[in-house]
Amino acid sequence: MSGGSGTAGAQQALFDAPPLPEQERMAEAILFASAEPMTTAQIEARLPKGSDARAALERLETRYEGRGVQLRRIGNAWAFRTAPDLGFLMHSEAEDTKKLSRAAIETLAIVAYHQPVTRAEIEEIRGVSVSRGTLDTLLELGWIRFGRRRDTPGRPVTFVTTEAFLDHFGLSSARDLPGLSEFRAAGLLDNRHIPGAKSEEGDEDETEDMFDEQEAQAAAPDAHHG
Amino acid sequence: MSGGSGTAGAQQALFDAPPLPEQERMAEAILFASAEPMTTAQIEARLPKGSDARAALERLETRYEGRGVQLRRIGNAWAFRTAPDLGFLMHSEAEDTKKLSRAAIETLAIVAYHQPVTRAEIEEIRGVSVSRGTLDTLLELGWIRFGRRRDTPGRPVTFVTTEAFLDHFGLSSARDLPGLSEFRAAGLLDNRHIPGAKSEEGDEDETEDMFDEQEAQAAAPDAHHG
Amino acid sequence: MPDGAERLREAPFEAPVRDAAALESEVLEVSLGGYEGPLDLLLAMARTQKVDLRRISVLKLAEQYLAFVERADALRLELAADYLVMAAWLAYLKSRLLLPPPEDAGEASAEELAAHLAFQLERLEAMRKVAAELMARDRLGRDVFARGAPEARTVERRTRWTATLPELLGAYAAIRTRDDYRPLQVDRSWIFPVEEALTRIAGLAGRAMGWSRLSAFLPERWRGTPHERRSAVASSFAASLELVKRGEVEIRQDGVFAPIWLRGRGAGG
Repeated sequence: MSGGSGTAGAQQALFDAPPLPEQERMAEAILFASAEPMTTAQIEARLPKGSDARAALERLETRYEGRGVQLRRIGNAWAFRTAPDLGFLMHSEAEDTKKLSRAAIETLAIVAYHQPVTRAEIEEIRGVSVSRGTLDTLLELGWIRFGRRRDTPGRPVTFVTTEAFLDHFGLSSARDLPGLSEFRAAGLLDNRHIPGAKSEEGDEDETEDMFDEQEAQAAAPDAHHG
Repeated sequence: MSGGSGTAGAQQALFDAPPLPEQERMAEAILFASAEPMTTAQIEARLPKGSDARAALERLETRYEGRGVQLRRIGNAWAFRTAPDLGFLMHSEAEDTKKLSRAAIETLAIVAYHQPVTRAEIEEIRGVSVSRGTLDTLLELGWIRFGRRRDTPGRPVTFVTTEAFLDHFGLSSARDLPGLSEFRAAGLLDNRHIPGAKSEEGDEDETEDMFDEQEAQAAAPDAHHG
Repeated sequence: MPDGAERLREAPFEAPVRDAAALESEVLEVSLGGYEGPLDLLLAMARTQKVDLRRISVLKLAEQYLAFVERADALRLELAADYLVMAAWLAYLKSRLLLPPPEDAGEASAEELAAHLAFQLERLEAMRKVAAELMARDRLGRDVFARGAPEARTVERRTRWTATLPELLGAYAAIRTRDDYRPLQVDRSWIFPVEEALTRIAGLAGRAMGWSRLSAFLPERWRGTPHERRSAVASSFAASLELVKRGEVEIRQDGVFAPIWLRGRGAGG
């Protein structure tokens, strides 16, 4: 990185070494970014030639004294650590992040796009039954809630998404969810040629409209096509 | 939690909140422990009641000025980051960054400078259609996201940049993009259309509303562009 | 050092310009592979004019582009449709620029159209430039770093479930398009298979004495809805042709659109 010529070795080295405050800055950055504690030798190896890592680290240690973060010696290595008296602040962050299961994501997506939607409708769209646990997870997360009951026989309960859902996914409203052609445009959808796609056979009634179907479904949730 | 009678509420709160320098230490510890940016609100939620996170963060920002590690504003959030001028010391930490295609880079710049921007507008600016995978890559990197729908016929979805984008490129806000005001002054960010042509949205293929679109999709799955 | 910027900078048009003819051939030698669409090609050509994009000669640019397209044509280079659309538009623009303005004041003037093209080029170039600058910035994970050892907190274990918007959209898109990829026969269960028609007619015609209408051979079950009937007729007709070929039946039709008659050969006599 340094573009110096190799001729005047010792002088060059002296010339290269930055002033101590600058070495301190460098050690600070190196230690901050390191995933592991580092020994003085390791730090010195990263500093410009002629630097005095030990002196830089001692200055740094003093600088962080009494701060919220401290430079600590761990064996013969150094690392930044939260001040012990502030450990209580770290507690609330003890979370595991887990990915939602595929079933949960699919269910959530269906609720988002079809809300208000009943459980029977979700199962119809997914083509598999929806386990109690899946809906429970989403309810607990606060991403879906119960909506109005449907005015159909049995008065099934419906599900809708919540503010927290919009918040998590950075949406301003459920209307802002992209449509299918926008998925395609964004490359989120396989753009394979769709086999058997029926286009302009206008007089055929073979094209089932999803929405008609769903309405029929909603009207008579028991109806099934064999 | 508060043992006092209800009368001295305000005093209680004042009593609970530690002095500002102590709040600063706490904010320092919280932010130092996190690799991800945290919003002022998130930090305040972790501080004792009655704390003023903003004031504490501003003190902290000043304290770290010129240090090897700096407190940076990223949108509404804050994070400690190594000083940019010390990047040369960090080679061993550097991750292999995925090479972006020229199309992806240009698309990113267009989103950044024209946001919120529709796909049709991106295509208009580049003069070519946005290929599959371009927006996908940027979405996956978390640098762009779907924004509000445009209130024009068809309500096309828009794209905007994210906080991760700001973080990655060392910007504290999209308003800080270099040259932005010059471009605006030069009219380069205007949405000009070809003179005498019908308004852009009219000949858009993105004109379907999300829900209409799905119906169209169900009825004629072929009706998208290959 | 920044990969992106480098790629942008190595755009193939830094070559110095000598005279128009040399320039033309030079540009033309570059294969189309290097361009991202007609606007990109135009911008590359515009750079060779070595003037501010605002003062560019659109007429000259149009000529340059049209020459390129002609040359590509002569070389049998396949040009994508957008290049040809641009060529057609530029040819139109060129003629408008050369001819006196039309009486009709309703249309945009040639100058306005030319100015718009210059604007588009200037805007594209501006975006190119900032794209390169963006990539050359101090970037997280390359020049600037986050805390390398975020402190593990172990006290209170809560599970935070996460999902990203792309995951959500992807899941939904997968569900909604699943049906699009279903095998064909699932949707076509009402098709009366030719094989079945073959067996049926061969059996019946062998027993039938004289001429019978083809429609009489349709199975009961397949006479319901129009499309079922249509399918049964088509399959039965195809099957009867096959049987004629095998020499098992004869068919006749007395006129266009008249009923089709069929009889077994063994039975006929």
